[in-house]
Order: sequence, then C-alpha cells, then structure tokens
Amino acid sequence: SESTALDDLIAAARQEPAITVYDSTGKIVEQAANFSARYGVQAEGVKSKAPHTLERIIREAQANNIQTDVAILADAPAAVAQLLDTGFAVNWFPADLAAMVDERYRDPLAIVMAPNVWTYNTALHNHCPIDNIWELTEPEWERRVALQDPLGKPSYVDWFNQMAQHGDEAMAAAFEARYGHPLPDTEESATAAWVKALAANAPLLTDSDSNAAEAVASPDQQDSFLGLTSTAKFRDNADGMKLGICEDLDPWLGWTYPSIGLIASGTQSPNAAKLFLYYLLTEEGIAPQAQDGKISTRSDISLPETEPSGIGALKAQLFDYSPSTAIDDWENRQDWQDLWMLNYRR
Amino acid sequence: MPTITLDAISKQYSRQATAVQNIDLHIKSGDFMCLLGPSGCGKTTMLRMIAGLEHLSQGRLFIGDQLMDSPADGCFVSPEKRGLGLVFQSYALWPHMTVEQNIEFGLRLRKLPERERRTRTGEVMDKLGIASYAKRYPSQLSGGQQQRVALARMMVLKPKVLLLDEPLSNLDASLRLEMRAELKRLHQAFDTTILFVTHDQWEAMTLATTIAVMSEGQLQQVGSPDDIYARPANRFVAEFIGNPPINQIAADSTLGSRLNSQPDTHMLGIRPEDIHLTQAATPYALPAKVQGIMPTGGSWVLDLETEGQCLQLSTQIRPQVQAGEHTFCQIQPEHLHLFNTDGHRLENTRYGQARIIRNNVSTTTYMHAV
Amino acid sequence: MPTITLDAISKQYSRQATAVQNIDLHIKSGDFMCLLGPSGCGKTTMLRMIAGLEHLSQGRLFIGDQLMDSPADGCFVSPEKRGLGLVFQSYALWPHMTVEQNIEFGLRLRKLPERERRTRTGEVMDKLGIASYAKRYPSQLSGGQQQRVALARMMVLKPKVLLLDEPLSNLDASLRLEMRAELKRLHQAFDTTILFVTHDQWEAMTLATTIAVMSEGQLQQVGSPDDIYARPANRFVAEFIGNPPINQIAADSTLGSRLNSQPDTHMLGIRPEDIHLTQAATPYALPAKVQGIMPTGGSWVLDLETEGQCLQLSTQIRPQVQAGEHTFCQIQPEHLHLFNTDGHRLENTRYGQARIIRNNVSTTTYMHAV
Amino acid sequence: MVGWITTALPNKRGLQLSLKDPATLLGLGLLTTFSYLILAPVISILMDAVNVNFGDSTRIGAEQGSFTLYYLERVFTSPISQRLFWQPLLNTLSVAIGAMCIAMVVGGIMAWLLSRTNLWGRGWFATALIVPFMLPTWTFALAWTTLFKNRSMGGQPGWLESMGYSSPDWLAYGPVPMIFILALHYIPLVILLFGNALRRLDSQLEDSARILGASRSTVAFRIILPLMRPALMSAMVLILADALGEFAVPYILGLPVQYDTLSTSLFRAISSRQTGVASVLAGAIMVLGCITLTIDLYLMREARRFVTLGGKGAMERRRPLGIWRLPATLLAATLFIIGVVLPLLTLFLSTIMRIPGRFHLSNFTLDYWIGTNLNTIALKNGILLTPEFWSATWNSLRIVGTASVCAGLLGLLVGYVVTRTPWRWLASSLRQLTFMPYLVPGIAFAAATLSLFAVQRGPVPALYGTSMILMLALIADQMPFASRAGISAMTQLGKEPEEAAQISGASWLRRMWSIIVPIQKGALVVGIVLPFISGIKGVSLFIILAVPATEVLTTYSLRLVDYNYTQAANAVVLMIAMLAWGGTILTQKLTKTGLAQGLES
Ligand SMILES: Nc1ncnc2c1ncn2[C@@H]1O[C@H](COP(=O)(O)OP(=O)(O)OP(=O)(O)O)[C@@H](O)[C@H]1O
Ligand SMILES: Nc1ncnc2c1ncn2[C@@H]1O[C@H](COP(=O)(O)OP(=O)(O)OP(=O)(O)O)[C@@H](O)[C@H]1O
Ligand SMILES: [Mg+2]
Ligand SMILES: [Mg+2]
Repeated sequence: SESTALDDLIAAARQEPAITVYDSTGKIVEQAANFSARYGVQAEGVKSKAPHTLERIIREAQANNIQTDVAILADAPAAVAQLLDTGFAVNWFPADLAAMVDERYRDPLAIVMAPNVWTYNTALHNHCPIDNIWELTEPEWERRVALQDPLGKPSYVDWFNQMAQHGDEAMAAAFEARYGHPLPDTEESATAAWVKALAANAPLLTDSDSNAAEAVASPDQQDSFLGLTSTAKFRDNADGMKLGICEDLDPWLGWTYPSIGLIASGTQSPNAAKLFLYYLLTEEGIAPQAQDGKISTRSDISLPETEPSGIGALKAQLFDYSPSTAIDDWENRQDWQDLWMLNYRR
Repeated sequence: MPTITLDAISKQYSRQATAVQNIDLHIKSGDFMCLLGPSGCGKTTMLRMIAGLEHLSQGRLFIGDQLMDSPADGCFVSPEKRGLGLVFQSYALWPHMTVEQNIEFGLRLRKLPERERRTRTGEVMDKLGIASYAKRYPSQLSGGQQQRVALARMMVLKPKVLLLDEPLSNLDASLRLEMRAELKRLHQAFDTTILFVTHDQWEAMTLATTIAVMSEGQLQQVGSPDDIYARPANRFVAEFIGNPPINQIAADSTLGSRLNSQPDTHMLGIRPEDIHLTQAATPYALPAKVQGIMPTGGSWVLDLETEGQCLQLSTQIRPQVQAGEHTFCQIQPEHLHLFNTDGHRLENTRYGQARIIRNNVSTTTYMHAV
Repeated sequence: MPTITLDAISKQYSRQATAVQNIDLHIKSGDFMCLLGPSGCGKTTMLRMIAGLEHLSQGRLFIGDQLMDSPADGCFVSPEKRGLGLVFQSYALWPHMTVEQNIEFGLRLRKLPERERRTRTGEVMDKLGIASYAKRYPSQLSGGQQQRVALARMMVLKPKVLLLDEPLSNLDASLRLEMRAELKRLHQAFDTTILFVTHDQWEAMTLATTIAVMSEGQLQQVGSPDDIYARPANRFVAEFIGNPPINQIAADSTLGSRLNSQPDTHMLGIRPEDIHLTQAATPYALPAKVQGIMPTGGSWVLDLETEGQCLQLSTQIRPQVQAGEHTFCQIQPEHLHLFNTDGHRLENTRYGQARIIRNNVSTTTYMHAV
Repeated sequence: MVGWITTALPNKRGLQLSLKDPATLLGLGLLTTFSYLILAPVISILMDAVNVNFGDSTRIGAEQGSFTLYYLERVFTSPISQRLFWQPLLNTLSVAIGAMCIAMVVGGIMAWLLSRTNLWGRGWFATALIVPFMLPTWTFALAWTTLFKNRSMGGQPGWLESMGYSSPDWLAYGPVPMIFILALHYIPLVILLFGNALRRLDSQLEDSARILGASRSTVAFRIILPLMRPALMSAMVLILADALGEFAVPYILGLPVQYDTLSTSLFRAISSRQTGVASVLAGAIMVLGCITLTIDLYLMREARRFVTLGGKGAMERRRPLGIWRLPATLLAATLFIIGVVLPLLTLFLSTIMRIPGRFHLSNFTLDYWIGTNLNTIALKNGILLTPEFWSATWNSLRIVGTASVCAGLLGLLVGYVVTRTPWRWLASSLRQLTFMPYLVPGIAFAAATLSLFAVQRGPVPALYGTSMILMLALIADQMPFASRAGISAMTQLGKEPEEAAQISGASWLRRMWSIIVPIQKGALVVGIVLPFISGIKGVSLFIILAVPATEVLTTYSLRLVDYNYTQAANAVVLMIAMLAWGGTILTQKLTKTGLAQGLES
C-alpha cells in the first residue's frame, strides 16, 4: 500500500501546475531539477533567505496570489509562529515514513538538520585545545572565540533556548565537571549563565560563517582561535583550510538546526508540493545537501562517505533541536537576544 | 489681421510689486506700435502678458475677437496657441541648439518640408548677417550675434503679430539701420502687427505708426508720434519725450503768471525750440540773461535766466549772443503746454487752437540727439 | 594711474574662429577710450583679455609697467589681481544675491567696515535709481534695472581702470544721459581710465577722448573722435562712421576721374554734408538730378544723380528744390577722401592740407541721426 | 508644515489656471502614481510598528493586528533601547555625517576639476572616477580588511600585518574605515550631480567675482557653492539617506569592535523576523531622512535664486590650472587608485585565488572565470562559460535598463513639476514622496509592493510573477536618484528657453522633448545612470519580487556564495560592476554627454 499511495501522489501531482520551491540554500535549484527529472513534475527551485521567504508567503497568502508552493525554512520558530499558526501554510508529513522519522521531527516537518560545530585549527593543535564548553568563557579564550553574530543569526538564540529547555542539566553538569562545584543558582538557568559569560568574554563576531571559519582555520593563521561554524565549511579543507571538529567536547561538540518544510495553504498543486517534500525525505532527494554535512531527519539515511567533516560519525555528540517546541523558541527569542546584547562586550 | 485689445489689464507680481496697472489699449491690425517708457515701467511685462507668458491679474485680453486671458471668466489661452512672435529682451536662445537649429525650430514645428525650411532659414540668416555662424552654439557668439539669432528665430516664422522687446539694443548703427529696414519690410509685406519696445526715441518716432507711452505701469498717452510730441497728455509725457527736455514753469511763479492766465493751470511747459531770442522788447518778449551756450551738433542749446527762472532754449541758427549777455526771449502763448495740478494737459483755450500742427519732421528734430 | 598696453595681441577661440588679430594699442592713463566696431568684431573679447578672463593666444599685455599676460613668457596675472572693473555685456549678476548684496560684494572683499559699505552702496544705488529694489533678486528686475545693477556693482568700487561692455544699451534716453554724466564724473573725479564699448556713435563721439575702431578682429584706426571722422584711415572707417554714410565714387568712373587726378587713387569718398547744392554752374559744380528728398528731423537728405552716379547729400538748410528737378551740386576737392586699391587713405596732396579742421561739434552733427 | 500648505493653497483663479497648466496636471498625475507606488507601501510598513504582528500576541498579550505601543517602547525606552537604538543612532549619525562631509569636499573638488578646468585626462577621469559607486560597498570593506586586518580578527593576516605592521583596531575597524569607505563610495555621486550642475553655470558669474578681486576660495564659497546649492543639497540628502540605510559596511567593519548602527539593528530585527521592531527602526530612519529633506526644502524655497541657465549669452570657459595642473591631476589619480584600482584589484584577486589572501603561485587559478569541467557540483564551468550567468546578465540588463530609463524620464518630469507648478504643496509633496523609497529598507519596501501588486486593483492587473512588477518596484525604488537629479537640474534652468519654444508654437510635449530634455541631457543621464548602477547591484527587491524566470546577476551571485563558490560569486560581482560601467559609458555615448563635456558638444 505504501507504493500505491506514492503512485497516487505522483499521478495526482502530474496533473497539477508546476511548483516553485524556496529554500535558503542554493542547492534547491539542483534538487528541484532532479525532482522534475525523476517524477516528470515540473518544479523550480529558488534560493532565498528565510526572512524573505516568510515575507513572500505571508504577502502572497494575504493577496491570495500564490506563487510559492513549497518553502523550506531554516527558521523553525518563525515558520511555526508566522506561517503555521496563522494558517498561511500547512504542515504535511508522509505517514508511510513514520517508522523512519522521529516523532519530534514531524510537526512541523523537519527535512534536514544542519550541524554547527565547535572547531579549532588543525595546523596549530593536534586535537581540540578545550574539552569543556565552559572553557570558552575563561580568560584564556577571551577575544579568541569566533562565531556569527547571534543577533543577526536567529538560529543561535534559538539554540540557546533549546539548550535551556532540553539540555540545561547537561550544561550545569559540565560546569560542575569543569570547576568542581555546582553553578551558583543566581542564574535563571545554566545556559543563561554560560551565554552571559560567553558574551562577556568578548568573542569575535562575524557577519558570515566563512569569516568565522577563516578566523579559526586560515592556513597562515598564527593565533589560536576557536570557532562555531557549520559543517559545510569543512569543504574548504580541500583548498587548504585547517578546520577540525572539537571532538569529545563536554557536553556537546555542536548542535543541529532544522530546515522546516511547509506547503503554502493556497497552492494550486498540493500533491506536487507533497511529492516534493516526500522527495526531499528520500536519499536521492537530499543528496545535494548531504554533501554539506546536513543530516536527513530520516534515521535510515546517513551522510555520504565523502562528507568532509565526518560529522556523520559524531552525530551522537550533537545537541539536537526539537522542532516541536519551536514556538517556545519564538516566544523567548527576544529575551535571549536582550541577554546577549546586554552582556556582550568587545 | 489680428487686432489686440487690452481691457483694463493689471499685473501684480506680488503684493508690493505692481508692474502694470489698469491699462486699456487697442492695437489695430497692421499697426506698428511702439512702447516707450522709462526702465522698469512695465513694458516687458505688457509684452509677456500679450504673449501669454504672464497671467493677467485683472482685466481682459483679446487677440482678434477671441478672448485670450481673463481672470474673471477663468479663461486663458496658452502662448503656443496664440500664434504670435516674441523676441525676448534677454534673447532666450536655446543653448543646446546651433544657430541654424535655433532658427529652424519653429519651422520644424510647422512641419515644413526640409527644402523650404532650408531656404527660409538660409534667407533670414543671410539677411541678418549670421549665415557664417550657422553651425555655432549661442555660447560661442558675440552679444550682437546672439541678438540677431533671437530676431531671426522669430522673423523666419513671419508671424501675424510680432512682439519685439528691444531687439536692436546690441547692434551697431549700420546693422541697426538694416534691421529696421528689414522690420519695416516685414511689416508691410506681410501686414504684420508689430508691437515694439525701444529706448531709442528716434527709432520710435521714425518707425512707429502709433506710440504708447508708459510710466510706472500706467499708460500715459497713445497717439501718433506727432501727437505725442505736440500734444503731450500730461507732464510725464511732455518731460519724457524731447531732448533737451521741455521747460517747466510753475503757474504761480512770476514768469508763470505773466505767461498764463487760464484758471486751473498749475504748470506751464514750453519746448526749448519754441523759445526764440529777439533783440528788442516785442509784445511777448521777456528780458533774459544768457547763462551758457552749448553747441550740440548743428544746433545750440542756450541756458537762459528769465525772471528768476532757468529756461533752456534750443536753436538751429547760430546764436548771436555771448554767455553773460542780456537779451530778450519770446514765448508765443499758443506754444505753451498747460497742465493742471494732477499733471493733466489743459486745452490752451485762451489762445484758441492756434497752435500750428507740426509735421513729422519738425517733431523729430529734437529727438535725434537723445 | 595705469596705462594699458597691448602688444601684438591675438586671440583664437579655435582654429577657425580668430576673434582678435595682432592688435597694438596703447591706452593712456586717464583716457576715456571708446571701442567701436560692428557686431562680432572682437570688442568683448578684447575687454575680456585685458581683464584677464581670456588668455592671449599671442602677444603681450601690460597694465602700467607690469606684464600681465604673455604666452611667450608664460606669464599670466589672474583677473582678481589686476584690480580693474568690468561691466559685462550680459550683466552676469549673481542670481542668489539681492541687488544690495550684488553691489556690496566687492566692498566686502575689500573688508570695508559695515558703515562705509552701507553708505557707499546706498549712494550708488540712489545715483542709478535702483535704491527701491535693494532687496530684490536680479530675476525680479526689468532688463534696464539689471543693467544698472551691473553698472553699480563696478562703480561702487571706483576702480582705476574700468572696462564697460555696452553698459547703457537697455536704458532709456534720460537715464542714459544721467548715466553718461555719472561716468564722466567718475572719470574726472577719480581719474579713472575707461575703456568703453558702445554701438552708439553719438555716445562715442561725445564721451570719448579717443576712439578705436575695430573690424573683424583688427584695429582700423585709433584717434580723437574728430580725427576718426575727418581723416578716416581707410575705407572701412569712412563707411562705418557717419550717417548717412559717406558717398563712394570709383576713381575710374566718369565722375571719379573728373574729381580727382591723384595717382594710385582707387576710390573717392565724400561725406554727404560736404556736398552742396548750387543754382548755377560754379567752378566745381556738377549737374545733378534730385531723385528724392527725405526729411530726417531738422535736416534733409537728398538723393542725387550725377554723371550716372548716385550721391547722398545732407543739409540743414531746407532745400529749395523738388524731387525730379535738375540742379547743380558742388564738391570741394579738399573735402574728398582718397583711398588706394587696398582701401588705405591717401593724403589729399593735390589740394594741399587745405581741409579745415572741423571742431568737435560739427563732427558730431552727422552722428546723432544714427 | 500644515499651516504652510494652507497658505500655499491657490485661490480660485489660481486653481483654474493651474488646472490648465501642464506642470500641475502632470504633477497631480505623478502624485497619484507615486502615492500608489511609494506611499502605499510605506504606510503599510509603518502600520506594522503599532500593530501586533504575527506570533507576538502571546508576548504582548493582545490580539494580533490590534494597536500596541509595545514596539515603540521597546525601541525607545526599554532597558535594551540604549543598545538597540540610541547608541546605534549616534553611531549612524557620526558615520553618515562624516562620510557625507568628506564625500562632499573631495567630490566637489573633483567635480570642479573635471568640469571647469583643463585637468589632464578629464574625459577619462570623468568616467573612471564614477566606478566606486558601481562596486558594492562590501567590496571596499573586503579590500580594507585585506589590507588592515589585525590579529584580533584571526584568519589570514592582513597585508600590513604580514609586512610587520599591526594596525590598531581603530584603523582596522569601526567608524574610521566606515567613514572612509562610505565617503569613497559616495564621491561619484557628488561628481555626477555637482559636476553636471557646474557645467550649466555661466562662467561669467565666476568671472565677475574675480574681476572684483575675489580670490579662488571666495569665488568658490560665495559664488559657486551658493549657486550650486540645488545640486549640493541633492547630493547631500542622497548621501545622508543612503548612509543611514547602509548595512554591509557597518556590519562587516563594525561587528568586530561592537560598533552598531541603525541599519545593523534593523538587519537583526528583520533577520530574526521581529517585524514590529523592524518597522519602528525603519520608521526612525525615515524620520531622520525626512528631517534632512525638510532642511533641503527650507533651503531651496526660493528656487529662482538658483537659476544659472537663463536666456542671455551664457559662456562656458575652462579655467587653466597653471602650475596646479600636475598636482591636481595627481590628486585625481590618487583618488582613482584608492577608490577604483585597490578595491577592484582585491576583488579581482579574490576571484582567482583558491584560498583568499594566500599569495602562493599554486593558490592562483582562472577556473572560476573560464575553467571547464570543474570538479564541483553546481558550477561545471567558469562563470563566463555558464549559460545561467548569461541569462541572468540579460535579465539584469533588461529589467534594470528599462526601469532606469523610465525612472530617469520620470525624474526629470518630477523636477519639472517641482520647479514649475505654482502649487507649493504639490512641489513639496512630490519632492518628499519620490525620496521615500530611499529611506525604506529594501525588503520591507519589496514586501509591501508585493502585497500591492499581487492582486488586481482598479486598472492595475495582478502583476506579481511578471517582470513588470520588478520594473515598477525598481522604478519606485530608484526614484530618489532620478528625481533628485531632475529637481536639481530643473532648479537651475530658467523659464526662458521653454517660453521661447512656447512662443514658437511648441506644444508641451514638444517643449519637453526638444528643449527641456536636450538641455537637461546631462541631468537625464545622471538620472538614468544612477538608478541603473544602483539597480543592477541591488538585491532586496529581486529577492522578494523575482520569480525563477527572472533571476538576475545579484541573486545568481548569492546562490554561488551558497554553494561556497565565493570566488565565482565575486567574479559575478566584478561582472556586475563592469556592466554598470558599460551601461554608463553606453548611455553617455548614446546621448553624447560626458561629464567633462560642455553644452556645445
Ligand atoms: N567661444 C567661442 N568660440 C568661437 N568663437 C567665438 C567664441 N566666442 C566668441 N566668438 C567669436 O568671436 C568673435 C568676436 O566676438 P566678441 O564677443 O568679441 O564680439 P563683439 O565685438 O563683442 O560683438 P558684439 O558687439 O556683437 O557683442 C565673434 O565673431 C564671435 O562669434
Ligand atoms: N518677478 C518679478 N517680481 C517682482 N517684480 C518684478 C518681477 N519682474 C519684474 N518686476 C518689476 O516689474 C516692473 C516692470 O518690469 P518690466 O520688466 O516689465 O520693465 P520694463 O519696462 O521692461 O523695463 P526695462 O526697460 O528696464 O526692461 C519693474 O519695476 C520690475 O522691477
Ligand atoms: Mg524690459
Ligand atoms: Mg560684445
């Protein structure tokens, strides 16, 4: 029955007008082309950042002139708060994949999880110079941690919130492991304490992932920096960059952030849209993104061997995002930003 | 042939600046009218209103029978539809076009075939002596050349009504003569109605069929050149026209009361050429002292003192007196111009209409030395 | 007091456009020199070169003893350091300043105290009759008012050298007289050296101490007004000055050979006022037919035909003949102007230097009707 | 302003006349058009500042869409406001004003040298010095960091650092480089607007001051500058407003030293989807811009004082520089090297190096330009051999080209109306309205435009999804440049040339076409070239409004960044600059104008 459901979907999709898919990665162009080739259903992929796509879908829905049929959004909280909760878009999960996709990834549907990892320079160190995340807040690393501006990159503050929600004990434990005494409970949460301390340690903020990676691992770099970058940056190691993952960092060596797949409520091609989401959940469909170390939410799809960072093997050490509590992230986003803003010093 | 009728028109630039006030004027078709008046009296403003470049503040303006502008009726015909020509005091050449293009522009608008455009442009450029600059831009021309281009631009169109704002001011004597002849030819050949502003009284007197004298935005007098000179409507006209200027004698001065007994007279005027020297005390003779003698080219101007009053006398007969000498001068009562307290002309009734109507020639005699 | 010396100066705007060619001229200190010449002959260019606004293409220019501009020596003194005044033909008023500010500008530059600035500005505005527009912007003025502001701007500075480019062209007769008097006063009171461009020959003749006549960028003659009129250096000057223009008779025509026997003569000139009518055949009398009579204001111009040649005669005595009548005219040989094939004046040797030197007055007699 | 509008309201006669006046009629038409194109989006943006936005109802505790002061309070009075608004405001103002002053001075001098003197290579410099405006600002930032980067940034050492000199933080980051870079970027704007006005200045106005003994500086400050006020003010407000909104440079150079500006605050709000706060910040930037505009309006109220092109024999003479010729030329050359060669070179180098900043021969490659069969996923060939690149190029040219020509003409018309209409309120509202888009963040403007054109409204069909909507939005978005060019030029043109044509019988259209447009050719070119340059390197409008068929170069370049082909992406940016340059040259050639040329050629 599995395959009949899929066949029906394909048949229905073929009757429908072509669809347009927006994603914040440029790979979508290739994926859409592959999709069309595979199913004979016309799809066009467009790269567009999450805020732009959100704006577009909202306006299209308000004007009832739908041009964007499917959106893959790398801003889960906003997607939930501004599209799903408002009804501008709907969530859809292919029931026949229930076995392979963890429950928490289903509503909203997360397509891939993009890992962000703590990195060091492999030319200057043999292994990661720290082994506890709290070390980042210590004087030794003052002005030597490079990461993207959390205020310009909402996934970072969402990560803070997720940690506070789902991983605060681990953070507190890591503190105790490092300093031998429990965190004084003057803080709201261990995560908050860590965020404050990190902000106060004058990290180097960058406007892009590449700049953070460069600060850490440029080939001629002489100073030791630690950085937070996406695994996609490890591709540059082929060109001489010296990025290495901080393996065995306590409590996590990094975290993941989802891309949410949505279907515009008013689409003329609901089946094609569904089919496209389905396709992204296949090994073939997600392959272009898997190259960058983005992990499919389907447990049975693993990263290719050629993936340069080797994160596939370290999946367990990643703090995993729970899309199902995304709305909480949305509601606390501003508070985390304020916390960061008030404590950041440089 | 269009006539132009101004019906009580006024123009205020701002609350303080009234340029033209309540003017009634009728310009007959085929007229060659000259606007005369001191600098800043509103001549340019008048022309601009007729052309439609300035809106009336009050009054009505007709060209032919058609109402062109009337604030009361809310009527206004835009300049491009009035079909008249205007040569700007400041030329207003188009800086981005060559001389030829400047001149040709109007013909192009009228969609004349290329051949005819060429010949007409060529003709007018030849006539005005600017053919050799055809390809230059206005900024590469001398002042006089620019002025001729401005003139050419209008003349080439042979408009039915031509308004000219001091079109010859930057031209030398001989060119001026030629241009004047050209204008006259245009006027006659095409029966053009011409309204002309000039500062040259001689030009006004010889060219115009009618002269309108303005002052401070008001019309002072309209008439033939002769009329204006011989019967100035008021003190302003009398003073403004003529050189040396008319002598003015207060009616209640000793001299004034001797000369005049007409009631209401406030001021007497006598043109310098109407005073004659005599050797003896004839009926109207007055004892006079010669203060100075100035030769002014074929004529002489004498400064006299009579009964405490300074008078200028001009004559074409070499005076037989010396400065400082005592002599007699004679003023014919019928030559007196009488003005009342408002400065308006009074008919010189006491002496009847005895005044000999001067011919054009003698009128202009005293103009040319301006 | 500065003299101005032009030493073989030339100005080429472009390869084709030579505005001024090889001019030598010396303007004495305290001179009141008038530049006369047809439109486009290079007058403005000359003034601009003297002022330093245009670079010489060739030659040298001195003011006083100081070399001001010389392409050969690579020397050039910029206009602001030459300390002279120039009234532009096109006024060049600053549109963003009021009349008062325009006039005051030069005084401000000279850092005069406020009080003095005020009084001097006020004075000159009063004199030129523009005091009531002090607060207006140039665009709100009439043409003549603008011209007066331009004049005022220079006069207020009382410069040692004043260059004037047709400064009175837009003024009416009486204002013009006043302005002229004002200029004369300035010239005398401050011993200003004035170089003046005008198209008005009468103005030139009565105002100037020296006249320079130009044509097509070349200097034709420099001399006193009298000289220029009585002894024109070449045919151009003879033709250009005088109204009605000089009569020209080819030396090899019947009439020409009768009047003249001097060798090398190519052309004879006789001024209209030097031809006289006689009733009978006196020694120099020629039979003539009167073609037409034109009264031109106190004088008369007659068209005569003599020996197949048309001559114009002008007289101040009312002619006793009618058009169409036959009469005689008389030309005194010593009144003849002789020109060779190149158009240069030949001394009238045959009749000696018998010519009576005319005084200034009689010279100008024939100017004023221009 | 309200009182002033009422006093400026025409009486009955004025009304009758004005309604026959093409300027007023046209003005009303333009006003309607731009109200729709510009005002409507702007209002819809500002509404977000006081309405509860999607997803904020829980936090604020009010219905979505209901009125709230929450966002205003957060931005202006909350504890966070210091970091969110007040400090950035101060920083913004210092950077914007600093950049503006430098740009005005240097640009002014250059414009004068180029248009009024016999500088060597004037024609060449006149085009070459425009280039900095064609490069996206971040390329300057890139060049700057390449040179001055210090250890506190990590990564590949800066050139100075590798030569043994470690530049201090104040030189490497923060306000100093921002001001410097933005000034460099805006100098061309001044050269274009100011130079164009200078060319129309009758040189006799200068001459008459010099005759009176005014020194060069007096002539400059008392005669030229006041007369050039329309152009200077236009350049000034454009620079100020643009600098207020400038995001890339402050973000790149300010982040490392925590130097925030309003636009970075705005960017953060937008990227974390805090629409309410974003609207408040956008509104604040608009208010700042409006203040500038009001000053401009006040200073320009007596337009007749700035008429420098009247009827009477203007003269255009170039002033020989004498011994200053060489130094002046060197100055221009220096500017060229700093503003053009350096950034272009760094940009170019970044396209041919595998690892940025690493000068080993093996690190160089031309693959990103003309390589074939590359071992990469999405870019099989160098960009020059990729069909997508060319189709994006064609889209860019087609869409931006059309839009800028329209904008240029509309701008001139706006200028015409603003200077000719007797209705002052009409003039000032057009002036303000056409300037608005400059002050609005591109994405917000684009989104609002989308709402407007996604459905049929009155006679306007649903345009969303066509390239028409892009053109319309681009026109509206680029109106500030076009209208400022038009206004400043028209202010300086007297009425007389037009009147003379009117007398010759030319209809309004004919007058526009044969007299005004040709005389204002220079302004028109500026009004086309500026929108073209700014449009072709623009991103935000395309991102929201483009559909896949209308991919343009900028979006293509962004996509390449995403594939991590930074080098290829930079190569595209370089090509964008080249296109902008080519377009500029072409426009100048077609219209036979060059900045350095006079009216007669
Ligand atoms: N920029 C220029 N380029 C080429 N030729 C020019 C330029 N400026 C002036 N000329 C020419 O030089 C000649 C002399 O001009 P100039 O202005 O000196 O004449 P002018 O004697 O003042 O004439 P006017 O009495 O008409 O003002 C004229 O023939 C004029 O056309
Ligand atoms: N825009 C304006 N605003 C205010 N007043 C003005 C304006 N234009 C002209 N005037 C004034 O109106 C009056 C008449 O000006 P107009 O130009 O008609 O004079 P005009 O007779 O042509 O003088 P001229 O012989 O000097 O050219 C003048 O006093 C002038 O100052
Ligand atoms: Mg006038
Ligand atoms: Mg001249």
